[in-house]
Amino acid sequence: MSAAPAAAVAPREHYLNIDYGIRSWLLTTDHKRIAILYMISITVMFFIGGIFATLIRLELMTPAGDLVTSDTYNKLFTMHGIVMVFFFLIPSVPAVIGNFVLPMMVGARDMAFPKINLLSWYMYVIGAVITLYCIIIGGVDTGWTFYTPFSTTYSNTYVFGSIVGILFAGFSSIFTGLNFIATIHKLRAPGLTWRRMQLFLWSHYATAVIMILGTPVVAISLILVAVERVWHVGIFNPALGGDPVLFQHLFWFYSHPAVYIMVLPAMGVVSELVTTFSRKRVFGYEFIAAASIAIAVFGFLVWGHHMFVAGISVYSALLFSIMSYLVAIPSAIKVFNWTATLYKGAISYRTPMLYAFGFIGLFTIGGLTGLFLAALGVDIHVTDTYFVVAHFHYIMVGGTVMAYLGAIHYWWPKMFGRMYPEGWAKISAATIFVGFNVTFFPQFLLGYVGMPRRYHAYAPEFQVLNVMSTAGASILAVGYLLPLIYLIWSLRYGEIAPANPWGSTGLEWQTTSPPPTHNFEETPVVSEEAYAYDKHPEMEFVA
Amino acid sequence: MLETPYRDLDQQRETATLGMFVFLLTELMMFGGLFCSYLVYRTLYFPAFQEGSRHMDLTIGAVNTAVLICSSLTMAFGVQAAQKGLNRTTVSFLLVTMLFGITFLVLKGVEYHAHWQAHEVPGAGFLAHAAGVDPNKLQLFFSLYFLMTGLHALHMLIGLGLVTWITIEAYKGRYTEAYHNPVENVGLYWHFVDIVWIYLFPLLYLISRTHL
Amino acid sequence: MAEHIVPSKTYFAIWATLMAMTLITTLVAFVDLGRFNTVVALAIATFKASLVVLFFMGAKYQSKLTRVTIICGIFFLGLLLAFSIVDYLTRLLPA
Amino acid sequence: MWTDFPLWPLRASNFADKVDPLYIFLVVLTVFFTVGIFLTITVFAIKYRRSVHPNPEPIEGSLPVELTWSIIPLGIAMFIFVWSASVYYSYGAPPKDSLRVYGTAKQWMWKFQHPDGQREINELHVPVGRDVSVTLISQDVIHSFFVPAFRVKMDVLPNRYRTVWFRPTRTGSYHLFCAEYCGTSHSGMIGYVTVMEPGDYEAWLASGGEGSLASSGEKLFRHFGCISCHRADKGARGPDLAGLYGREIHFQDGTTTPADENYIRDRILGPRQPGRLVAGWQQIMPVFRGQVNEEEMLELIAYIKSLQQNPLNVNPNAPVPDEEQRKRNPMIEPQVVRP
Repeated sequence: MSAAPAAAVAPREHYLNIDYGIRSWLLTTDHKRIAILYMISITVMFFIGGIFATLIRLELMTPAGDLVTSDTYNKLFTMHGIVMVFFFLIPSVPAVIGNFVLPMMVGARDMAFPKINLLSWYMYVIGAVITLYCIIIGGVDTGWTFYTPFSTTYSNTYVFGSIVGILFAGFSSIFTGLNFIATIHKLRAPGLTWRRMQLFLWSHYATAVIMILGTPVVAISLILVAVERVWHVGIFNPALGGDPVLFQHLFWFYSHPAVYIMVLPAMGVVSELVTTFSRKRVFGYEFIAAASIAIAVFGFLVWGHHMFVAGISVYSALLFSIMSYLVAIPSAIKVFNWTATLYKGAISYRTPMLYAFGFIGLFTIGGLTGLFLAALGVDIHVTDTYFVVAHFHYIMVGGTVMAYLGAIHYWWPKMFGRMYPEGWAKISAATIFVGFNVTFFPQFLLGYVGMPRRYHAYAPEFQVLNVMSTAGASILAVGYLLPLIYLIWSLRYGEIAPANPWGSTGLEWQTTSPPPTHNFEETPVVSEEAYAYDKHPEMEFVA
Repeated sequence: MLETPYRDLDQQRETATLGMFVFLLTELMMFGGLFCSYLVYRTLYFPAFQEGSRHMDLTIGAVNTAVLICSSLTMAFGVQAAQKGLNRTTVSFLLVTMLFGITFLVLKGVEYHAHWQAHEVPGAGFLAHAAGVDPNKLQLFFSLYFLMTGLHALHMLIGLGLVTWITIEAYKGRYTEAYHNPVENVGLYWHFVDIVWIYLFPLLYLISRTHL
Repeated sequence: MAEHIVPSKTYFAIWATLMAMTLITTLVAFVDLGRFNTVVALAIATFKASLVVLFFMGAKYQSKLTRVTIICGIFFLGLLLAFSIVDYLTRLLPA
Repeated sequence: MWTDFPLWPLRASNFADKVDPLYIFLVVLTVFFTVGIFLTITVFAIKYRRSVHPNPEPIEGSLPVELTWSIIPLGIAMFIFVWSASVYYSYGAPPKDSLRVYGTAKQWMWKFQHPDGQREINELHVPVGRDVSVTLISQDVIHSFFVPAFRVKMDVLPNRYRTVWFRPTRTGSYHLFCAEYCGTSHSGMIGYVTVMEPGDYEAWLASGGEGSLASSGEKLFRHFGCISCHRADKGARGPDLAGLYGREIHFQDGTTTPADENYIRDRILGPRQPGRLVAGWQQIMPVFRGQVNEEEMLELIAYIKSLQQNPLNVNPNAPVPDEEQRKRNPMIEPQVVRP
């Protein structure tokens, strides 16, 4: 270590140190700062949702509902669902990772509408504050699905407030999607044709399409619930000739595609991780890109598979079932292509890659168990049981959260210019993988044996599996706390990161770490397709 | 007026237009949820919907349709003037547009008031009835009527707010041949709200005027 | 790239057509056409809406991207309506 | 030990034999693909790890490979779809001669009524080996009738009757759960379905009951004054209901509908739309919404159905409702009742 005089080297100016003070953050229009704001807010919401999950698992350790009352339990799972779905999973990858890297990946100086981007974050925060306020003053107990007529007529909790909170979150999601579409269409760097775009962009484009087209429908259906609840003017009340099943149609028109809002961006992340850490072109670029779009479109045609026993007609059930099988194919294609990308690569086991492996494996299980639920005959037995709970946690936690954590580790050096501690990160990745499977695998078994979901007390024969699940949840909790600690630690004590520690060909890495406010010193020009590692042997691992 | 992310004004304008159209898609889908509910209940309870439609004030409905079409015309001229950079002309056309918009809302208010007096507002005070029609299903029609036209009226109010804003900006002379995105985008929004009404009118007022 | 400025004559022509169509649709409602009343009313509404989109909103002069966007919206709205109503129409059929 | 810690639900109905093989097939398929993917990833990750295979080979993809792994999964998916649809189909309409049980669900209990009069709460007794169909309606929110051992689940809606059927194949007592979240005591809305030998079932049937459903319905039929119009004689102002159930009803506008439970319930609760009156009759029947609860409705329907078997069940000499009854019921002066 040579003792270079500190004053001689002026610190390089980048987006983090260009300005200080709370105003410079709260009034920023820099997509990177907004991404950091989002990261902080969704982390808070994630741990709040996590506390609810912990309480749920603790309650379910014994068959008798003896830890909390049944009303409290109902509020716990409702608020766990609302917080995790609307305030963590939907904004997770898009609003944090997408916001941060998407403009850099297209070679732009910022999002197309920077002010709307900031507005999106404020919408999110207002929604989150309203929802948290409702939780504090008494909570809501309708389940995150708000099924009528329970939500409109029978529940005595803060349904209206929660709906208002979710509406704000919905607008935040619409604004994010709007920005993604406009940015990808209009702000691509010279030479960056559609076929040269990184797959992360393709998947975020598909996500944005769903956000734009789906979110308004759930907004109006929740508004209808709120109106019916407050003014008793409504269209779902069966006593007035309304059909409660219509609400389910409108709700799932968004809420099934919402699953793809959660998992498509995660798929985009995995495409980046797999190529970077096997230093190889992706296998079947066009197929993965097309699969993203196919999932977005077909995803809108399968909502009825949530309603096979709810009273829809046999013909419509058949239609939705066959559509659900069709949407499974593009997901399968993606999994096969990622696996094939590893073939004859040069694979290194850095933490983000471990998360990508975890994602592929767990998403495979989650996707295949989806086939059980799309199968009309089997769905009758397993729907509304723990089988469903296990299935969607494999997709959302095993899929989305794994990919989100992988993305955080992967782009951490770019975001903050510091490396995370590799050893700790690997330990926590392994802990999360193990804890996750111990938590949720037993729930598949519970579901087929017949334990219904949303049960506060249950038959004693279900106890063994529930205790296993709770034990797994405690491992999982440790796994989630570790990154929180070491990532914060690394902000100050982490190794200084080079501009491109992974030797990635991604456009977002071709600038300094952390990037300057306008991302690139000069507008990049793209002259080759994505993931051309064979043309760039000079791009080596530095970290 | 060139914002950070853009290379030039053309790129900025094209992006703004795209953004507005994409935003209008979300509006379309939002109304779509209501149109879907309407379609379902109309299919299930067609006679009640026929009866409900006969409770509508056709004159006001038709006049309002004409008023909105006129407002779209003046809005189109306002945008045209802005494209030429004629701020004064823009202001005049926008003012006329607002006048039409307010006329629409006033007439709508008159209609709502008449429904209120006839006890046709859903809720505990709903008393509308007709021979052989389940009052509950009639009430369902009126619920949808108030929800759809109410959401539309809300959009009209937002539209009026936006027009007020661009009128003030145009009055200050902010728009040029090169930069007038806000006028164009507010125009698009205004026309979209007009289109919604173009569908609401036949769906709510014209279901059947001929026979019982 | 300069944008297309639509001539005033076009606007007046569109306006006149829209007004005429409003009158026609109102009058047709009083003629008993059975279930074709609905068909005619919606056809006229769609014609009017198309005129507004194409000329007042300028979709005719906009880029291909804008037109794709509009078609995309109509397509997905159609999916929502179609897949929902399929359920209700087939509930009445024998299983 | 396995009774305390089951990994497989009991198999106690005809559907278990249909659902379980499909389920097992899906499990095998899932294990096959999951193990396949895990193994492939592991093998690749070890074989091509950077330390032994530092120079990646540029492979862009291969159309034949892509087509293979698109078409084969598609084929498998379609195979599952057809199989599962055929299983779903068997859940459809209940067999004609099935034993009929009626039930109402409400926060937070199940009430069942047997045609012969037994009423039970959170318990359902059925004979082994016979087709049983349960017609259900909810008095408040959406519930769901779920018997894991029977592989049977159906949402119970507040606005229409839905019927689920099964053929118990094993005697014993099985869990009945509410599977659609319905509020505070959702997890307490549970009970047992007891499957008995036919002999025991007959004995159980004979043991209790307060008169058959139809006879309770008949009392209601008189109580609400239905009898004063729906009679077989010439002066009747409404159609005779004997043989109504199951018949095609012809409306004035030429359409028809089968007179099932939902039709009868809708007819009692509210007036028909114009043109959809039964051909030959006036719209004079009052609206009974809010006056008949769901259990009474089931009794009324059971009575109307019983007229099927014995059209002479209506006693023409029965006393016509007295003045006080007329006052209590809006029957006599037809009018539209508003909520």
